[in-house]
Amino acid sequence: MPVFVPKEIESGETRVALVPEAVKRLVGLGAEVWIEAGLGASISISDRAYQEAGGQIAPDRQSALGSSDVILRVRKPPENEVSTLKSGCIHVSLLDAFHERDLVRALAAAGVTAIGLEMLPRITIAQKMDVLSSQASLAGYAAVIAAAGTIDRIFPMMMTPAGTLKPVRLFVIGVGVAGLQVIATARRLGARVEAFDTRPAVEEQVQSLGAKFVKVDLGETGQTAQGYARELTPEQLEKQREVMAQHCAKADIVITTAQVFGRKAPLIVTNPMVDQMQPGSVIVDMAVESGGNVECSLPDETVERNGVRVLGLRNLPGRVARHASEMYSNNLGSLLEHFWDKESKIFRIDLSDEILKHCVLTHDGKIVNETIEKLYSA
Amino acid sequence: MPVFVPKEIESGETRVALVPEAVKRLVGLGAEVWIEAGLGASISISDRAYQEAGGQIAPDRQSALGSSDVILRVRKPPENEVSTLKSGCIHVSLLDAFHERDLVRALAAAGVTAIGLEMLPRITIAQKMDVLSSQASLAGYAAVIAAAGTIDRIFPMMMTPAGTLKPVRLFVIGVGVAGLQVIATARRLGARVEAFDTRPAVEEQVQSLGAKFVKVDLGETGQTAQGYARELTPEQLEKQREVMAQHCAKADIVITTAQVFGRKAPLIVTNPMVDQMQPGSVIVDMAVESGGNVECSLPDETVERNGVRVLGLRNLPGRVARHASEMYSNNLGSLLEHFWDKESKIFRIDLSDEILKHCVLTHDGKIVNETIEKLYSA
Amino acid sequence: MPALIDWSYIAAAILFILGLKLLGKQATARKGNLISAVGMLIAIVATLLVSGLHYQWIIVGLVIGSAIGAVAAQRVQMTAMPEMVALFNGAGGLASLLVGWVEYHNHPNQLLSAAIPTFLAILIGGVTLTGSVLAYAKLAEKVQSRPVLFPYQKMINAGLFLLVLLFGVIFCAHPAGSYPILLLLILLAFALGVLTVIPIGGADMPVVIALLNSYSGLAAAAAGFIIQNTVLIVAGCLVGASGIILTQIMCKAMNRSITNVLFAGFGASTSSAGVAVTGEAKAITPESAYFVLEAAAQVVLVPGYGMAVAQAQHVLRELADLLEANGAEVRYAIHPVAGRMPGHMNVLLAEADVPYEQLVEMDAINPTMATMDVAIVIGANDVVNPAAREDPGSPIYGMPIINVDEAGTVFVLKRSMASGFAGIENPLFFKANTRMLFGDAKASLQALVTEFKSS
Amino acid sequence: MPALIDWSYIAAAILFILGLKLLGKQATARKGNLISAVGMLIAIVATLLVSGLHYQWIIVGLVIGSAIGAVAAQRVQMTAMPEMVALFNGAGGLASLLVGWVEYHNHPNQLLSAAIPTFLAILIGGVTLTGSVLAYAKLAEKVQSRPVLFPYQKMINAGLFLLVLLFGVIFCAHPAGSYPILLLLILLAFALGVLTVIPIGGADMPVVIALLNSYSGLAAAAAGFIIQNTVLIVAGCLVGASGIILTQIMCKAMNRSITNVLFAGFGASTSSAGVAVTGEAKAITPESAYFVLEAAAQVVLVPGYGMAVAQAQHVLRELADLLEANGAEVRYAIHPVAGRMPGHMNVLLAEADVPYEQLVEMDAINPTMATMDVAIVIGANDVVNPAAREDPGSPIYGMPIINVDEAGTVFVLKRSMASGFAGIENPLFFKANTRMLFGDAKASLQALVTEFKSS
Amino acid sequence: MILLIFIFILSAFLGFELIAKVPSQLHTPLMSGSNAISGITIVGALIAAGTEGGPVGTTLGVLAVIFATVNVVGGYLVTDRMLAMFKGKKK
Amino acid sequence: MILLIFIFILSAFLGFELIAKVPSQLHTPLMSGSNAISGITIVGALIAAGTEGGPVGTTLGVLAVIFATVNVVGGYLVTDRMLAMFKGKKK
Ligand SMILES: NC(=O)c1ccc[n+]([C@@H]2O[C@H](COP(=O)([O-])OP(=O)(O)OC[C@H]3O[C@@H](n4cnc5c(N)ncnc54)[C@H](OP(=O)(O)O)[C@@H]3O)[C@@H](O)[C@H]2O)c1
Ligand SMILES: NC(=O)c1ccc[n+]([C@@H]2O[C@H](COP(=O)([O-])OP(=O)(O)OC[C@H]3O[C@@H](n4cnc5c(N)ncnc54)[C@H](OP(=O)(O)O)[C@@H]3O)[C@@H](O)[C@H]2O)c1
Ligand SMILES: NC(=O)c1ccc[n+]([C@@H]2O[C@H](COP(=O)([O-])OP(=O)(O)OC[C@H]3O[C@@H](n4cnc5c(N)ncnc54)[C@H](O)[C@@H]3O)[C@@H](O)[C@H]2O)c1
Ligand SMILES: NC(=O)c1ccc[n+]([C@@H]2O[C@H](COP(=O)([O-])OP(=O)(O)OC[C@H]3O[C@@H](n4cnc5c(N)ncnc54)[C@H](O)[C@@H]3O)[C@@H](O)[C@H]2O)c1
Repeated sequence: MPVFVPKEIESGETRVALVPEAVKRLVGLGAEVWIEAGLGASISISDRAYQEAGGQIAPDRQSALGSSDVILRVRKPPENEVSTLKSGCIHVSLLDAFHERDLVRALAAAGVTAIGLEMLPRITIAQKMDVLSSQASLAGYAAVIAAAGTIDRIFPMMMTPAGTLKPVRLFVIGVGVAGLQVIATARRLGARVEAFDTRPAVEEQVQSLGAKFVKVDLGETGQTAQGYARELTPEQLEKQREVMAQHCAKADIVITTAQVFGRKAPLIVTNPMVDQMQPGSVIVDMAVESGGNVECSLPDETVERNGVRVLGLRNLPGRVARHASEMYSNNLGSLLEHFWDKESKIFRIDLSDEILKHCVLTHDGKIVNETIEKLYSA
Repeated sequence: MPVFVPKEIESGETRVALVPEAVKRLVGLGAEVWIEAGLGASISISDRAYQEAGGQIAPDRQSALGSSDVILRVRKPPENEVSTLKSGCIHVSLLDAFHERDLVRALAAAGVTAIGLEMLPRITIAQKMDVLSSQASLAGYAAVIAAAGTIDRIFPMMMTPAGTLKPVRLFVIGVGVAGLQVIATARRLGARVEAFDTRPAVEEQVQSLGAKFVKVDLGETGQTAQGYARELTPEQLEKQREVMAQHCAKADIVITTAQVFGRKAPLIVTNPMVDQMQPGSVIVDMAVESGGNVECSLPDETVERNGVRVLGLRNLPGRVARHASEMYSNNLGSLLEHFWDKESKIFRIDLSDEILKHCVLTHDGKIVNETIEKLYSA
Repeated sequence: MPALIDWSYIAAAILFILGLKLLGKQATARKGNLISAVGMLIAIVATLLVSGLHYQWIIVGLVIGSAIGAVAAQRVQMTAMPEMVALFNGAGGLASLLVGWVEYHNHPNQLLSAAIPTFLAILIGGVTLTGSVLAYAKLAEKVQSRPVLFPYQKMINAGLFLLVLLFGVIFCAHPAGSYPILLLLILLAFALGVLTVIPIGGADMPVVIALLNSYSGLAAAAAGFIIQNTVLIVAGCLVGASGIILTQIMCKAMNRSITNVLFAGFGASTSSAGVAVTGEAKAITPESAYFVLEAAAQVVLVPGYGMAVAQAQHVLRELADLLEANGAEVRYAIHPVAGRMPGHMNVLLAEADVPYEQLVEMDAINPTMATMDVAIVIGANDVVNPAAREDPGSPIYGMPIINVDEAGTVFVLKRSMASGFAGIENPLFFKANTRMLFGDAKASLQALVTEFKSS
Repeated sequence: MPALIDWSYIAAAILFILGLKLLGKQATARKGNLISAVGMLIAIVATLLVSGLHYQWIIVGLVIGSAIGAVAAQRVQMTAMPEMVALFNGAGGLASLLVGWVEYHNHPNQLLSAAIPTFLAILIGGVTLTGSVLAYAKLAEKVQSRPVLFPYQKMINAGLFLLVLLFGVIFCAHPAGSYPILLLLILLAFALGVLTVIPIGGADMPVVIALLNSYSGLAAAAAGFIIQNTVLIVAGCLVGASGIILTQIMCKAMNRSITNVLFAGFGASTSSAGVAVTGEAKAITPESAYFVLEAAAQVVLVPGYGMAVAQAQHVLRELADLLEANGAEVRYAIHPVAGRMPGHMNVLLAEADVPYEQLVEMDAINPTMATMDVAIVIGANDVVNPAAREDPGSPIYGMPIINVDEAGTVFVLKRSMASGFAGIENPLFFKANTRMLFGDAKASLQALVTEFKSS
Repeated sequence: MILLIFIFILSAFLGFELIAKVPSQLHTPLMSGSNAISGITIVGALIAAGTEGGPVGTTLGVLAVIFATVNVVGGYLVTDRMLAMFKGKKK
Repeated sequence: MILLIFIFILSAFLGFELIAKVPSQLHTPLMSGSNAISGITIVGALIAAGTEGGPVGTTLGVLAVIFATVNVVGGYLVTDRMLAMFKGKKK
């Protein structure tokens, strides 16, 4: 069952779907692994290293795409490559199924079994395959490092002969996996950290990292069975902004990570809120890719407003591409291993499985995921 | 006694010699403080803030330079401004006296009392004025943040469902004030840190921050009465490089800070040493301004060699300009206060004073600093 | 002369007290033993000054006894020390019995105040003798060391004991004519000693010896009452009391109660069945947990989300340091999904400055788990849930966990029996080798630390 | 009946022992007092059963005494407790003296074994009486509380003591004809009590009272020997021994030695001079330091480079937590140049997770320094060197320092008398209120922590 | 006699062992409580007062009883008051 | 008699107080050391053996001395050996 890993072609993507250690693991399972030449270049890994791990260099991308049973990559396939794929093959990647309707339909039409990794259920047993978690965690770290590189202050408190430097105040809005890592990293560097989230369970988690939770009484908020946040009503959001404004005004750095699964990210930090902040402050909008939590943020740009620099960083995990790739490929390895049939040496698709039920989007020419099915047909 | 603070004109200099709090302090001493309009722009401080602190906006730079008794700035004055200065005025800044012979001679000729802050003695009582210390400390922090922003890994160890990420290995060469802060910051972020210095006293200091000291038997090394390192003999340097090579090859990040007071920085990391390092690693050469510890480093450029990125960062404190300016101006404030004559409200120059003896370079038309005198006339 | 003897006895008693005190501390133990030996010498010499003694037989006895004792003490293997102590202890018990016997033999017309101690010296001395000898035999594997059980055992023992009491009362009431009863009592005491020790397993023998040691002290004290000798009473009673405390301490170190040791044999059939008990979770106090930890050589610490919630990382580190100072090897086993974000445990342990070298991955620790004396689970739950291994119906079935249940003893530090993130029951809490240390993890760890510090 | 009395005495003694044990712990102290009171009641009732007593006078005495005691105990202000205890103690001493006297009066023809305790009861009882009353007066400021000194004081006291001994020997040799000597001895004892307490200052009175309390116990024990009464001996001796220990503990809490307290008055002229002593630095043990810290309400911690070298930040944090748990307010005072790089202390204390709120800058702590009970200097040297303030010739003259020397007591934790970075001598080490705790800072702090934990 | 000395010595050891580390707030109550115990001399006083011994003997005896009773009653009550205060403070 | 009981009780308290927390390595030596002390019954044995009491009495007495001596001599020596071993290990 040939497995093929093409190079990422989306611009700015530095991550790699499979590192040599994971190749070795798959080969150990009995898979035949092909990679596109130069796959690891962006993280300084040579083709040689892949070969030593048991991989083979595909002579040419197109034919490899067309002849492999399993395709692994980070980003969604370009639509023009879908037709190249072998019917019945399994395609594993992030897909952004909620928005990429045409792509998903095309995959279904091509008879591809498309697994959208963002749809993996957030349950304990699936955590080892959970790329959203692993990448979000690194993104949180990278966001703090980016903020530290941008702001004109140092994070920790210092009492020195040249006066006492006050520690940076950092405010985190939205504390999922990424937000938690933001807190951890900023606290390590010595910042004073406050954080807010709409899900009540988060308060304890924030405190478990030694930061302060900002309490806002928004009425009923809650979370889904998967642990995702529910969308707020417009009134709730208004109320939230009011409180956020005060905390942003006091903060030197604001990092936003708020997301609602399957929807546009909520707009939390409005322009007037930015105008109330101290000049010289920094905002990092980690949700910029899915619509942005900050009104004035732009993807991959640093916007300056009222002396406040607003970083709209896409692909934060790509900034620590080496570790991000390692984690991503470990997740893929675990996924394949979990559903690997040792006898027949194939990846077995069982749509009644708790995990596959959620993340297999298309199979046998149909869109098989209920949520997506309903969304598209609505 | 009018004190004037001109804007920095050297390109890339974001620091400011005096922040409003320090203006207040000087005004409190009875000084009259003038600033150039827009002085604080680079650190988001308005002229208004200076005025509220008791400062006055000078109508025009040239005339203010010509009429003030004390001039405070960060960088050395451009030679063309020396002639503008009032004879007998006191000019306080970093001067780089060891190399700027023409400038120092010009200052002497102009009858300026020039204080070179880099010449301040490293004694306990002078620490509050010691800008080298305060700026080096911030530089150390900034170097680590820059390295963290460049390398494609995260610093800390993480045991996650997507595998265990190994902590970054960081090797520090030269552990003065900056090197110590490098260690502290990197350890905070979770790196494994090793460090080396030629001065034996440093071993204990490195361990006092929880890092590992690399021992090399170089024979007699020692330090000056001021605590500075002595220059190594060529044989010693060769021996040092040998050991450094091994540790660099194991490291993910190398940060060099080695300096010898009054001389070119020692060349420690040669090109073959870089070639032995892992692709993807990062080197920060903090000594790039004074000649560089790394053979291939270039000021303000990122050189890539064998997949290793070499950052030659000038003006690292300028990356945290706000805090750097605060510290710098606190240092200046302490200096002025220390020698301030409360009755006559003037800055009293007493060349027999232990501190002034070292840092006053020119006075009454002559070069008065012994070391510099000897150096120039040799 | 009598005054000198009395003062010597006082001096001997003081030396015993000091010796015992010093024996309880590592640094001074040897000195303590020496001091108590000097006390003994003084007591012996003083006794020899008692007027009217015939020395010839005394000397014969002393020489023979010394020779046997010295040779035995020199010859014995280091590993066989406890057996040896048991034998010596038996000898002491026998001596007390004989003293009681001789006194009765020489003055059968005793007062009640002599008859009662005579009865006690013979009873306790006899039990000590046979009990100790049997303990020796079990330890040395001269007889099978497994608990020996037979039908109606409990009733037979109780009956025997009542019988002893009955004859005791008769004897005390009319000592003068009761020589046969005395002899009978000796035999009954022997039987009682055998019967009480026989159902106890070899592993519990050290505790039994400590208890018998306490008995032999009491027998000596009883002998002291017969001959109205203070130093005998003081020394015997000191040993009796400190022996009981020591027995308790040793029980706790084995995580057993004393009744558990003494009557475990009777329940042996139940616990040998080996079926996983799903019954009640067993709680433990920090004090008892301390005694177990104090004796552990391999300890693994398994932190989870509860450690983070309690912010217990610093105290945990402190406990680990104390365990290491106490000679144990300590590792932190980190489950990849412990906590609520990737690397949650790493962040916190790094904050507490735990060296990276002590962190061990799940896959590395699991194969060695069976060699761990104690696993301490600090606010972890799902990541140590054996249902993942054992119960195919569990939602986490198949997830690798840290197999703490394979360690000798497991302490689980959490606040209640509540479930963790996955919301499922944890059979670990009900396993036979698991003890729950309820309470906030930080407070519980602090309590353990305090126990260590105050020792 | 006599048997009942004896057994009651045994019960009373047991209750006293238990009561005393419980009194030493916060949680059980009140219960302990109650238990010991029950013991007392039993002892009194048992004594009343002694056959042949005439009750009429006894009852009069009991009623009057109870009334006085009860009223005094109810009326006294909370703040005047120690004075009251002193008076009660004096009453106890007087009672023992009287018991001795009565016994002698009724049976002047005593044996040596009664004469010696009679002498001791009278001597100790008398000293206790006048000493306690004087202590009361000093505390209540009825007389001046300053040490009273006069020429040849030491010699006079010694002479008086010798005289007492001499008369004591004469009395014991021939008790029968020595009634006048007995009366003389009473007077001499009174004088001795006054003279020993008079040179001691008011601030040391609590220690003196504790010591006199121990004495009154011994007097009671002596009375017990006269009338051959066990419970008197046991209770009296318990009080005597525990009182001595308590006296020592209290001395340590005041950072004084007991000889220092008792003979300080004699040296008072020296220490009142107030000149900075440049003599020897005084070392202190962790145990003694513990007693001072335990009683401190305001503590400031001053870390320096030595803390970094020793990597003692975690233990320091631990000690701070313990101090806070003990009710003290704790702050870390950070000198800007402490350590070897800017912010050195911040980095390390942050590593130990010390909250930013507890860090205080030099300028903020200095004005409050005089209100600090204890300043602990952890491996700092230059930054606490008063030469910067006092000695214009010093190379660091004019540098602001943390003025720890203004705190009540200063503990300096370092390994030796070596100088710091600036290479200059530190007069702080020689100040009267400074104590050096020598050794690696981590080890020293650990020792302090251990002391706290084991309390 | 020798037995009494024995008892004395054992009591002394016990006294030393019983008081180890006492928190400083308990110093005064403990002193006061053990002072009350030292009022045990009342036992001697009772016997002295109850035994026939002429007017002087009886007078001295009664005085002994009075003072000893003051010590006992006052001592226990004062100690209890102090300790009660601690309890109150804690809450 | 009552005095002896008093002594007995005081000793019991003292015994309880003396042994608080003992490190587990000392359990066996402490047991062994206190076992040696319980050999104090030798005092009784000596008296029994030295008193005239006919052949039976003397025989029993001598046996008592022998066993008690075994306990004392063996006990102290074994304890010392154990404790010496700890010392050695530490270094
Ligand atoms: N690592 C990740 O990235 C991540 C992210 C999201 C979810 N998760 C999930 O989180 C779980 C992690 O497992 P886990 O074993 O670490 O935690 P867990 O299964 O959630 O259990 C934590 C336990 O800690 C106890 N606890 C809470 N506060 C405590 C306190 N103050 N003192 C003492 N005990 C306390 C709770 O019991 P009491 O209430 O009885 O005290 C609880 O049972 C897994 O199911 C994992 O899938 C992990
Ligand atoms: N902060 C900065 O940026 C900086 C930079 C360079 C120099 N300095 C200078 O460094 C000094 C700092 O003052 P400081 O008071 O912090 O330190 P210090 O004056 O250097 O004194 C440190 C003291 O710590 C003791 N010590 C060392 N190791 C120890 C250990 N393991 N355990 C216990 N004690 C230990 C040493 O005494 P023993 O040997 O007797 O133990 C020494 O006297 C100032 O003079 C300052 O000017 C500061
Ligand atoms: N069981 C598992 O194995 C597992 C694994 C990973 C994550 N999870 C859980 O899944 C959940 C989602 O994590 P995620 O990081 O993917 O979330 P996410 O990226 O979807 O959202 C980020 C955060 O934004 C918050 N948010 C939404 N609207 C907001 C608003 N208006 N204001 C402020 N905050 C807002 C959400 O509550 C969430 O915490 C978390 O609870 C996490 O613990 C579970
Ligand atoms: N007393 C004070 O108040 C005070 C204040 C600040 C600094 N100081 C002391 O001054 C000294 C100099 O500090 P700095 O940071 O300005 O030094 P620096 O910038 O001159 O040099 C940086 C480091 O490079 C090291 N170095 C030189 N040659 C080297 C080589 N070949 N290999 C490796 N390392 C080499 C030096 O030893 C030094 O530690 C330090 O000892 C510091 O403690 C004292």
